[in-house]
Amino acid sequence: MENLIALLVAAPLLGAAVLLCGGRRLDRAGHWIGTLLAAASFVVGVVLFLDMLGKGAEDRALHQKLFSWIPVEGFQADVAFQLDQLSMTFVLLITGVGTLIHIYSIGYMEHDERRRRFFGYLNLFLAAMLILVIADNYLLLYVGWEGVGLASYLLIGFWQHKPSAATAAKKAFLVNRVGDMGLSIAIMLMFTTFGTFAFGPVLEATGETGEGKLTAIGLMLLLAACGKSAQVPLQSWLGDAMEGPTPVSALIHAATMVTAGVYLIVRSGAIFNAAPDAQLVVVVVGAVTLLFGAIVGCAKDDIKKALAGSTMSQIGYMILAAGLGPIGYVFAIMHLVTHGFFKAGLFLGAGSVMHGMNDEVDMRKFGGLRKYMPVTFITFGLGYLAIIGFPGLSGFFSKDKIIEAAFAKGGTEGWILGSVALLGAAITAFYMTRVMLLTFFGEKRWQPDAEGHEPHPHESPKSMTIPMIVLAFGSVFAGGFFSIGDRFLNWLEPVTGHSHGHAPVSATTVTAATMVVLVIGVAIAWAMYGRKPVPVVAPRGSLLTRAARRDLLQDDFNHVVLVRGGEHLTRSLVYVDHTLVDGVVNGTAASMGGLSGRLRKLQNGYARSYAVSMFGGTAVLIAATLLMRAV
Amino acid sequence: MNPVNYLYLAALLFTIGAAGVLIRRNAIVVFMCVELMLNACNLAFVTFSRMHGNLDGQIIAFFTMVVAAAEVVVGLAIIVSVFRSRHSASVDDASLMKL
Amino acid sequence: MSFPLLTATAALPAIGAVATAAVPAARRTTAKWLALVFSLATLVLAGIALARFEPGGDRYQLTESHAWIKDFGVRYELGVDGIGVALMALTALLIPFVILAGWHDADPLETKSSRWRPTQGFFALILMVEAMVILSFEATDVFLFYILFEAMLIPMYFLIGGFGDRAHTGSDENAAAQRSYAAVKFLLYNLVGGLIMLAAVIGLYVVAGTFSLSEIAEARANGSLSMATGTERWLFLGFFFAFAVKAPLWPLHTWLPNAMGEATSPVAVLITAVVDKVGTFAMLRFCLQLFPEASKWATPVIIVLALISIVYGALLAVGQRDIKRLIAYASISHFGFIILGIFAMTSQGQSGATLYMVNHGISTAALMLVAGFLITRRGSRLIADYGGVQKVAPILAGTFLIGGLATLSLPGLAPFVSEFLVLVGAFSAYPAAGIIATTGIVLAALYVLVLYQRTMTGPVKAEVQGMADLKVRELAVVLPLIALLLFLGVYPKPLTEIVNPAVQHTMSDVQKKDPQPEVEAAK
Amino acid sequence: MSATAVHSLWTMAGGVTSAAPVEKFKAPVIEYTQLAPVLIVIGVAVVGVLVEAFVPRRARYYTQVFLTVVALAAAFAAVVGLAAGGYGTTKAHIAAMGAVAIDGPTLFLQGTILLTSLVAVFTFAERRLDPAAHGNHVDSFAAQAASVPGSDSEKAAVKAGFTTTEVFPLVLFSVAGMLVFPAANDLLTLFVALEVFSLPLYLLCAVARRKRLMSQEAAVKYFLLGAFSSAFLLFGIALLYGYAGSVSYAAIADVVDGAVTKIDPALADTMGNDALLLIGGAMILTGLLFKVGAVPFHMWTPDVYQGAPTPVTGFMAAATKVAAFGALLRLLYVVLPGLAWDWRPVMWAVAIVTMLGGAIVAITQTDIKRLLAYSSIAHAGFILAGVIATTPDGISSVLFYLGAYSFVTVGAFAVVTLVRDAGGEATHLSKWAGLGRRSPLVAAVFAVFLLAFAGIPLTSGFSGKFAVFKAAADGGAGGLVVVGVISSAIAAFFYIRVIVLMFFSEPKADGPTVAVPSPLTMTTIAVGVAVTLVLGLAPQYFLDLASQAGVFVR
Repeated sequence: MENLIALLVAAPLLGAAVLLCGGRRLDRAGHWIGTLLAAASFVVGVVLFLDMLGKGAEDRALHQKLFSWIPVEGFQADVAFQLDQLSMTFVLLITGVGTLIHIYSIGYMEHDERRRRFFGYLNLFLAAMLILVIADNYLLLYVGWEGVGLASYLLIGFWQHKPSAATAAKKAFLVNRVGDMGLSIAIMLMFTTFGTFAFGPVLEATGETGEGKLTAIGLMLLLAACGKSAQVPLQSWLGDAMEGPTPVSALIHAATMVTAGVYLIVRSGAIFNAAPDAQLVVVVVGAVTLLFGAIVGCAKDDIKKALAGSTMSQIGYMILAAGLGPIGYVFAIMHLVTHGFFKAGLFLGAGSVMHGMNDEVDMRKFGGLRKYMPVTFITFGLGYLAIIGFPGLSGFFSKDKIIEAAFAKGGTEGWILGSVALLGAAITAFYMTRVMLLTFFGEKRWQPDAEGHEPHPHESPKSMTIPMIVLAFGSVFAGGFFSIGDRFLNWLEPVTGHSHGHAPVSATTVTAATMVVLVIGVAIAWAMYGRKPVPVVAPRGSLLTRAARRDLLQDDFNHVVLVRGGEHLTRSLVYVDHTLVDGVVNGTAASMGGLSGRLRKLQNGYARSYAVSMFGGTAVLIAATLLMRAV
Repeated sequence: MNPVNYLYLAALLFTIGAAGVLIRRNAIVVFMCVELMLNACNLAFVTFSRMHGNLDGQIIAFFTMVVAAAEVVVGLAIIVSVFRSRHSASVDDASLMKL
Repeated sequence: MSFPLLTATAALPAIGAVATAAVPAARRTTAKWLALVFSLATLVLAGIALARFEPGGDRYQLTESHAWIKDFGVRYELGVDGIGVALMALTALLIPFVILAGWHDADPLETKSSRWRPTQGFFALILMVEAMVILSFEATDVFLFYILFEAMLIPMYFLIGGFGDRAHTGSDENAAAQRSYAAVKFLLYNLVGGLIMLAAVIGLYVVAGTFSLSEIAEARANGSLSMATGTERWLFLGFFFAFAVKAPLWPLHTWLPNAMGEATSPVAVLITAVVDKVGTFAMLRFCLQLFPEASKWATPVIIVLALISIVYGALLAVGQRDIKRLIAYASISHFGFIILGIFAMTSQGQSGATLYMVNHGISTAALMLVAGFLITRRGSRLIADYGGVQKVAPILAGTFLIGGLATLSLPGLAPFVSEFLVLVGAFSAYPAAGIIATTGIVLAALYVLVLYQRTMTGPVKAEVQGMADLKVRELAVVLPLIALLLFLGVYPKPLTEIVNPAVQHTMSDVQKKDPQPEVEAAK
Repeated sequence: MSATAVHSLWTMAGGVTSAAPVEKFKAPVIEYTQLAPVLIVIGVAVVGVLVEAFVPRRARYYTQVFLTVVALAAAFAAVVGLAAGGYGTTKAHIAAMGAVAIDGPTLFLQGTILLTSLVAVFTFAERRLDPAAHGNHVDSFAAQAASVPGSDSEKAAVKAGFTTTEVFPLVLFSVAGMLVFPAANDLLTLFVALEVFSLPLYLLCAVARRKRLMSQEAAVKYFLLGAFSSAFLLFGIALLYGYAGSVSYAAIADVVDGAVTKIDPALADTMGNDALLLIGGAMILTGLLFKVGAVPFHMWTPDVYQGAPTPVTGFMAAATKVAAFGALLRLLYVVLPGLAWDWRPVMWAVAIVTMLGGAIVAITQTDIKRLLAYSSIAHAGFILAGVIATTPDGISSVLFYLGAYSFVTVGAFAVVTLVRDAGGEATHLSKWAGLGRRSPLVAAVFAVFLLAFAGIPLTSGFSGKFAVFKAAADGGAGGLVVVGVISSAIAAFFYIRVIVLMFFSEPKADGPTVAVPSPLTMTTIAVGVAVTLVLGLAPQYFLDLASQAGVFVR
């Protein structure tokens, strides 16, 4: 069985290699190759999963060492995989949802001449993400981590001819690199502290070092997680990343990329458990992002950007849960999985809408689409219900648990976190309802574009709708399936551990409160967007709205401080390099030339002055000799 | 008379010669000043010779005279040819090459 | 006596240089092929040397030793340790690509008099440089090394000044002036460094009475050689200065952007990927080995300079408008990493630094050569003159991106391995230094991606329209390099196995042990 | 000094020494075989003069060239024979009644001078560079030196095909002086040798075919300043004679070292008077430093190098330096070693200003010959660093350097004769632009010489520089090495500038042409390049030679 693990990665990697190096010959078959290999990986995952189910809870983890990667004195980095329940969960999510997105893309990208390459990149994305989750050490994880960054760069910037896409891709990579810096420092810290960075030895040895070191490692890991999972303060790339084709957004938001941060924190649970200060920072980041994303999501008129804000917010939930420690790990992952279903569904739905609307993304120019694209409407609707936590659907189970766990944190912290989580749920209900209403309900608001093409909304082809239907199933049933009999808890507990907190309020109360805020959120949205016609041009809005439209001014901050500041810095450094560093040398040369020119004048051509120089020289020579003796 | 005085005289003559080289413009005069310096040397040789009581110095003086004569031959040849081309025997005029 | 493999490896390109130079003016193509064949044959020899090298064997292997200049205490002594053989192989590996990439760079623009043979000269000079560089990696005699260190400047100088990049802005005279300025700057910087080293070399002789590394090591071991602290420091500084100019280390770096900017791309590769490695190699080989105490004494300052190089080089790379100068500043940043790794004085750091030298050679070659192909097509070095190349020449853009990604040390490509080792090595000795150096990886991403974005993406510029994609010759240059980057990124073990023992020797020279992990130290 | 203490020479013979038996006058013993090199050269020079008188004009040139070459070659063979006979090492001794030392340095330097001169004479004999005038091949020398430039008589002389074949005997006389100069073992011989080699040089400077005014100016400057300096030298000799009572090196050294304990009380005031010694020593140094062209006695060098006919410049720059340094070495190592504490600091200073001054002023030169002149000044500084070492290594390193340097110099000036335009040699640097494009081979050769001057490894210049710097550092003059290194760096700048000009500048439309020389000049250049490279790559044999030769006899 162990040998199959490598196959998980090998299949999509092979796909990427073949598709990217294959050239135009493969143009016609490329998407099939890519999809098949992604599916193959999924099949391998399922086989491994079934095998795993057949074993006892404690010996389900599989190990496979492929080869010694960087053997240097005192430094052992192996290419070795570890497949335990946590990794397995991710493998299934990644390959499963990933395969669906592949299928969807066949239709979505049909008219793109570079479709082969797109599938190559998708396969690369899967491969990198799989490496990330099945690596058995942090350095190999780092490989996957950066690989994901690369793949996202390539995919976000897939339409490179659009400057905005290229910029967004670059931004995503750069912001991620800041996070990567954190991860690499964390690995270095682990190396100097533990002498290794393999999961097993590091996580077992946490007790042998001081809390300070662990806090430092934890914070660095958090920085890494913030980068990949678009948490405050490294969230700015996520919105721009919508420049990529919609399947890419689905992939990034649901199955890969943003989930990596959650994985990292949950995987490193042992470190965080021993470093409460780091944990506190994690929950704060999670809570802040949760609200941040939700607020941004409320203000966006771009359907994909609204969904992006929602992702940020949902990942905030997961990070929050992960920061709570053993109480929350399982629920963080569970929410991650359910979120994977409904968010993928939502994005694919959004893509389907755009597909039918000439790639229009402004929701104010949609309206009443439920009649034109029923399948999309239903699947999107189910996803919507799932995300707002409609009772019985996936989101309900997973989010509810997180809110409970937040309260269970205890003390003032618990109250604050719990309230934030509740508030987030209300806002989620609001902005998702807004999206739903603006897109599918009300009057049609679309107009001919600049060239006079009137959109003709239509349902998408089968290749696109089928994945959406599958995902909708997941959105509806996954949560329930996981929660009944604590299936998911039991499955993951051997890896992550679990503890039950003592909530100051009962679970029922929390559920009830959640329901209340949900209704409030939906109601407000209905009042604002459902009751009256929506203006096609966005009103100016309040100060908060305007700020939220600009991602709460974070980009402006970045622009002023980092971009402008950086430009000034580099420009002045270029100047310094030219005038100062180089100038010193050129100046020396020039002054030498000047000295030469002056000394040269002594050679005035008059024999008598030469004689004077000789005579003087002799005099000095004599005087010096005598003086030497006198001294 | 104390022979040391001849040394002083020799030094004086040498200095006068050197000063002449530095001051005078006419190449012939400059050259004569050099000859004066050589003769000052001769005087010194002879004086030392007497003080040491050996003949070396006096013999050297003869050599010096011969050398000086040879120098005159060469020197005058050069100076004359320069004079003929430039119609001037001033050493300051010969300053085409400088810097 | 066994076959003098090392001498042969160095002699072959030298013979090739003479042979190439002797080809008649009209037979330009013959000269090119001749040069290529010789460089490939050298590669074969270097490969044999690499194969014969036993990682677990003696420190210096394949040694040769002959009397040379007895009066100066100089012997013709050759021998390679893991570091030397790796760099030797790198040099032998890169030269065929350099030659192939520069295939048309020295074609005469118009038919001049029959005696003017630029093409022959160009390839002969490249081979000459190869011979000298290879020999300098093999020399185990300080004097022999010094001679080569200096002598290689001359062919390099003619390569830079005589064969400029034809893509330039402004008038021809202006370009010629800039070119000769760059060449002179290159030569003067390095010559000054070399002359200061000469003073130290002489001082070393006065102190040690020999130039042979093995004899010096022996004398040091049996106590017959002991340097006064002050003397050792002065000598160290003399050596280090020369190597720091060559490497180049901030603030002695300003010759590199000029030289790389004005030279043709293959020559720029020769400078940064091959010749400059001699500087960092020599730090490891000579500074640490000859002056261990002084090396430790100077470490803090050098580390700071290396960190400045890393950050400063990267920031300046961001601010460049010229593609080749950008790559040059990136190289300065990378040399900062190498020097950081060397002077961190940990196994990881030094292994990393050695690997870095090899990997940087390959990655810069890939990036710079593709950049050269790009520049040749458009005739401009300015970033602003490009845009949307990806659309018209996707393979060119793709290979350029891979070169760029290697430059920013993406995992999976070779430079990552070395950069991470350097970072870990530096961090375990000097945590602050490790952290500051880590910012380099963000800045690297910035300058690479900005470069890629501005040249390759966006709407297609009119001048770029119709640009041809890479041709077979160019692909033959780029693809093997990329393959190598991938291979060494995934499986660097063959290289680390060769390098590790050499690093351990160096570590014991400076009597340094790796800092123990905290957990083990506590036990 | 009391009156009785002063003896008349006449009374001395009969008075003081009357008790002792009258010494018999011994006939001087002259070791003719050991002086053979000098004698051959002088003898042939005299024959050369006779040739001028008796051989028909048409045959003179060939006869003179033949005689000169044969003389120099034979003299060199004699030197080799002497060296093989062990006169450089085991049989080294003082010959010719104490006038001449036959030892290692003497033979080495004589060999160097003879070879350099031989090679340089080829450029004297070169007659293919200038276009033929009235059907006659012409060389670098005036048709008739006595005729006024531009006058009718000059034109007539040119038309008649006159040539100044006197240059060959002059060279031989000069060479003879140079051969004696480093061998001189007493101050008188030193002085006479100096004059013997200088006077012909003054004349040689004056006989250029082109740019005659400059040539004459060079001669007059050289002559006046040379005479001035030899006056200093002579006065210094007088003072030393006064100090020691003898002009023999050995005798003076004995007094300096205090080996002479019995000092006639009557002479106590002069003999052993340190002021006389120090002043005299300094003045002799002046004379010698003038010849080697050390700052501040260097100012004649650029003007004379520029004005003199280029073959003469090459010969003078190489051979004079060898001879003068030889004499300087002997003086400092044999006569004044006991005074090392006094002269070393002074020489330090001289060496430093010479190295730096030469290098710095050279930066802004625009004439290739002046540039090389300043370069020679800087090199004099480097050699002085070796001189100052005061170790056996110092001697041999200086010997080696001189050998290496002289061939580079002769070669470099030979190349200068090739680059010509309508006005003769095109020595202005701007005219050298693009030479590398037009005549790659000539430019490459000149570049080799320049690199050797700059001391780039694998050339003889580097070996030499390394040798003297090593000796200096070993001899405790590390500071000089550092200054030397710095000035090498400065010097590199202007050598490189010339290379840049030749190779990287576009040729000018009205640029000079490179004349195709006869095998004579080609030989000169080829030998120069060969020696430069051989001494750069495999100097060991010559270093051995130099270190074997590096012992002075006393």
